[in-house]
Amino acid sequence: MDRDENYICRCEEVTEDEIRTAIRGGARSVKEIKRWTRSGMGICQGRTCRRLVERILAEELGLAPGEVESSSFRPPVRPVSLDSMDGSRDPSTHGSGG
Amino acid sequence: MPVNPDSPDLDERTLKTLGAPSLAELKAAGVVPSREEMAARPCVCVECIEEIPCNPCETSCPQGALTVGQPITNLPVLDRDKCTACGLCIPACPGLAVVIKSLEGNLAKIRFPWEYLPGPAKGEEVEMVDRLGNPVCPGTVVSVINPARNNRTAVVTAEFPAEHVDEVISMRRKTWP
Amino acid sequence: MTIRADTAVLGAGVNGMSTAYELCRRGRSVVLVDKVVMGAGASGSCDDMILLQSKKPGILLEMAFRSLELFRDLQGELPCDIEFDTRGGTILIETPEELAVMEDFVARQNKYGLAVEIVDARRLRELQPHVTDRVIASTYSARDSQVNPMLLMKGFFLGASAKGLTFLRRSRPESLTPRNGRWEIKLSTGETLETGTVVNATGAWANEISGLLGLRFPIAPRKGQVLVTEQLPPLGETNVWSAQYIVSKLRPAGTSAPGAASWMSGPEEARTAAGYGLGFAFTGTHSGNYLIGSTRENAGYDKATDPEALGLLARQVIHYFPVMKDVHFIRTFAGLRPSTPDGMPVIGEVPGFPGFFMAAGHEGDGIALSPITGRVAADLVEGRKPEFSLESFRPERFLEGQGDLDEAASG
Amino acid sequence: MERETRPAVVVGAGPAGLCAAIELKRAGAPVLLLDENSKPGGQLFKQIHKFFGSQEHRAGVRGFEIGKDLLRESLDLGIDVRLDTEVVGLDPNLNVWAVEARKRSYTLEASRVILATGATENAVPFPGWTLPGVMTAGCAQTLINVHRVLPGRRVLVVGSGNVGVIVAYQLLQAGAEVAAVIEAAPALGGYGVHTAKVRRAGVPMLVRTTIVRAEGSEGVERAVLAEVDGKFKPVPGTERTLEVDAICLAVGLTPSIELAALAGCRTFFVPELGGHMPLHDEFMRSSVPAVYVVGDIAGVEEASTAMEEGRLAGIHAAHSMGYLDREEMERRTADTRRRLRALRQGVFGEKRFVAKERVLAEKEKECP
Amino acid sequence: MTDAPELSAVNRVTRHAVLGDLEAAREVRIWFEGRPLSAREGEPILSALVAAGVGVLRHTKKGSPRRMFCGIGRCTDCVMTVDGVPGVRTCVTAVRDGMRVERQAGVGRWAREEERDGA
Repeated sequence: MDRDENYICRCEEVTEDEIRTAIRGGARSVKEIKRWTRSGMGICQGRTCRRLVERILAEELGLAPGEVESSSFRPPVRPVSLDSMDGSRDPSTHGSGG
Repeated sequence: MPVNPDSPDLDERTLKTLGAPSLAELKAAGVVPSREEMAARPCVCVECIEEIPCNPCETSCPQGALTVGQPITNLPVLDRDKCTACGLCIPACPGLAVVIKSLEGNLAKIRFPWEYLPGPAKGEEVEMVDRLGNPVCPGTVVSVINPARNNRTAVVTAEFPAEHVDEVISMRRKTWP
Repeated sequence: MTIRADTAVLGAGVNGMSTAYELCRRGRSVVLVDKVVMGAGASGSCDDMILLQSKKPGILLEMAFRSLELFRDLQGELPCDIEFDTRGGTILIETPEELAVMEDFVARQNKYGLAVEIVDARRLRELQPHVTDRVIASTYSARDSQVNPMLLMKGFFLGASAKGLTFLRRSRPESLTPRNGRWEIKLSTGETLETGTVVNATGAWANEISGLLGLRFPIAPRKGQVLVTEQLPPLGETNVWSAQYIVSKLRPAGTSAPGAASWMSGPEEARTAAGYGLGFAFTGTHSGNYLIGSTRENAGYDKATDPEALGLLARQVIHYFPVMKDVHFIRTFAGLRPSTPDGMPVIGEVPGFPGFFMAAGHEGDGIALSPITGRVAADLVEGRKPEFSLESFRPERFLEGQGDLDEAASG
Repeated sequence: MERETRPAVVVGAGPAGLCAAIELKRAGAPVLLLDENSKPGGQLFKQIHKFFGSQEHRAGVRGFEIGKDLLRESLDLGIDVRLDTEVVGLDPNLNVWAVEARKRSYTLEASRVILATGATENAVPFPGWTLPGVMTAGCAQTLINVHRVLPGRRVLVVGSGNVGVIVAYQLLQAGAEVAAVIEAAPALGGYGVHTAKVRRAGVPMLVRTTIVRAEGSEGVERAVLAEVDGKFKPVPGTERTLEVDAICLAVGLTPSIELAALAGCRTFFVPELGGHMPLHDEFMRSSVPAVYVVGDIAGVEEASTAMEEGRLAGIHAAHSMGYLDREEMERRTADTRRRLRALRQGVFGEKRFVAKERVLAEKEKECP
Repeated sequence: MTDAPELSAVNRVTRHAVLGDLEAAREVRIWFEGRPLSAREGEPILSALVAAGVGVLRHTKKGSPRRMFCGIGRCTDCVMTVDGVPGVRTCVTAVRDGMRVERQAGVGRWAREEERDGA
């Protein structure tokens, strides 16, 4: 490993340079950076790098941290094994109302 | 660490830079007893100089000598006349900020909280440290108590040369053999 | 502020970006507008397959052939890797009935020039070692390919940007007005565009945009839910579909569903699956994530995924590939594919609205057809004859009976 | 009012979630408490120091003991606690998607959802931060205090907030050495009493200092530090090396808002409380009226405030489900709010109080 | 099963001033890269490995070593191949008697059928 390589996304091993390059190339949202660089596309789904990317984006674009649009979220919020998906409803709480 | 008694100025503030308050900072907060007081009786020193929401020292004191009042972010105020130096406030303080110091001739005595293993034993020779963790002088453990009500905060009493009474706050941690 | 350009392309999905890229490449000034960001619609929520086999012989298949050639060029021409790859595709066949249908389908494809063969179970296992024993045969086409839609869009964007593209994000067109032979577009950001031509490439939202002119196109969102797995060691060589899915694609929407598949618990589940328009599309990306799709639902603009549909997709993939049992999925998404009643996109100038072009309604073929869509749309904008006859895609096929057309045009 | 029979589902059995469930059950409302861990208690079981506050906040009691007490209370009340149950999805119609023991996925329909999902630790990236030995402070705390394993022998702690200083103390207690606690800001962040007890154990605390690199082949062997200028950039020529085998990052927490976002709760950026967090009202109701947010998800504070917020939400949810009349709800929440106010005072608390007031005002403005 | 030497629990915190002496727990035997080690019933695989002094749990696609980061199932740094299944979060997966835990390189590999059956 290059000792000066600064990874932002640990899962996909995306470097700070790659993220800054994407922003300078025209990526302007966390979503676009993610798609261009794979930062946040790894198994943790951005749980560690999301904030770091937002910070770099703010820095590059001269925005306050709160002005960077927050990322969107998709389920599941944890990895789920395919085998577990029987899709049933929980019988013990299936109320009549609703 | 020599402290110039004439300059209790705020240049000496170290709580937020080095992690521990300087003697000057503590003196400015009025929590450092004089040598005369320490020679007269054991003195509780509550080295709590930041407003945090906390008052177990007040509720632990059977004499009503420690007052926080409302709001609970007040700094504790000690009434030395009411204090019997019973030491219940030492393990009660969640911040481990209370010690009791006294002077007897050439010897100083300190009671301080201790939450490390291995713990010291009575009669053991230890190294006393100042607030920055620097070794100051040798000391001798006089007693170690840790009754159930302390909830695993032991109270250690140690003796050491009197000239270091202001600097010493605790002892150096020991390691397993 | 007013921005002037030759052309405004509405919609930064893959077809809008391809069109913008092509126009920029030809030296025109282009403003690309999206109400969200790049690829916020179907183009960013889809799999990576360019499956020729799924297409009925006809103009779409011809255009897909041409797209494949263009993808090969784009792979070298665009400023970034687009992960274009030709790994072949297989359609898994489980029953003799499916086999019969597929043999007929494959025969027609071959006649049309798409080389597809039926391979037996043994040969299939060389291509897909982990496939279930229940599969009795499969089709195989060596030309089925893949491309990374995210990188394709990035490539179009970077390529167009190098030629002067202006891109406006988070800008929603609020009005479209013909004025002195040009178009004036007011955006939600307060900006105004003034352009000679407008291309509506807003996919599932194309009807909303055309609505600004009083036009109604029956382009409706059709939801496809997809599971994304963690990165896996490679499973096999090819893209995978199920014959069941092709059979359902061949059948017009709304007709009766097939019986319960072998992995279903019974007819009730078969009805549920049919309600979701459940199909099977399974592909591994360059990074090792596998995409498991898909449903085909009429659910409006709701992009939520639901555990019931995801459960069906999960159980289905385990049925075909038992080794997937212990694999985790890390993400789900749903794309809104822009569908039309006749399964054909809408590409062409809208009569009565000179300079207003449609390039939308590709449903599941958006990525596969994007290079050629960009080409022909650019031809139309430039007033040149496109390399394909766009007869089947003419906008006016959906506009009959909209009597206010002329009125709208003059107003 | 007819009583709601579908359960209130509480996600997260930390201090906030436990208290919410306890108040719901006490009021007689049907409640389900779900937690992804095999033990409830959340972060309380990592907290082995005595808590601050007053007697009514359980001051002087150690965090894990408070956890045990809350557990006992919830068991005595007969609360249905489902452990090893990850809630992986939630929709605006309150369909909860749960996975039990990583083996069985199911959905259930809740009448109220109380999100007590806590916070996620922030990171600070530097070359070498992926090396074995670099971990979050919470990781070290879990290993030491819950699993009784030492993750390093000589440790650098990055960040001097309460979490950093507490983890330094816990490392010492577990028998490790702490090479230093470093802080990029000009002042240490944590309570002075915490820093003082760590400092007197001989741990250097360095302000205006950052880590520029971790070095090592198969794991951390060294950390390279440097002083920073006013813009937090390393000053050339100030580098120095510490021999360490572990580095703990304690650089703040961000509310874990994923489920709230999936449910459609509107969020608001509040730097003092950790970043984007769901808007909520004085009863901890989010912009989706049947969804409540309590504890760190509703702004990063402390276990003591989390417990009070959990109580507020639990009491109000029970009321809204028809199990407490308004008068009783108001009586019970008044006490809770008084205790909460007491905790949000002083140099540390007042800032959070002001920030919380901003959240309430924004909620009022956005969804009256 | 193997003659490989046992890994001993060098990093176990057995005595603690606040938490007290480590309570006895039922012992569970697991195998790390073919070497046996004893774990405490109910604890996660990760803590058993850290207790045994294991420093590297996997290597990434680019070949860099990893151990753990968050320790609570969020970051997934600590994934390993467990009983032939790659990608298992060892910080939130409890040890089981006879469990075989292996480092994985990149995304790991598919276990052969017989390996999986042996689980």
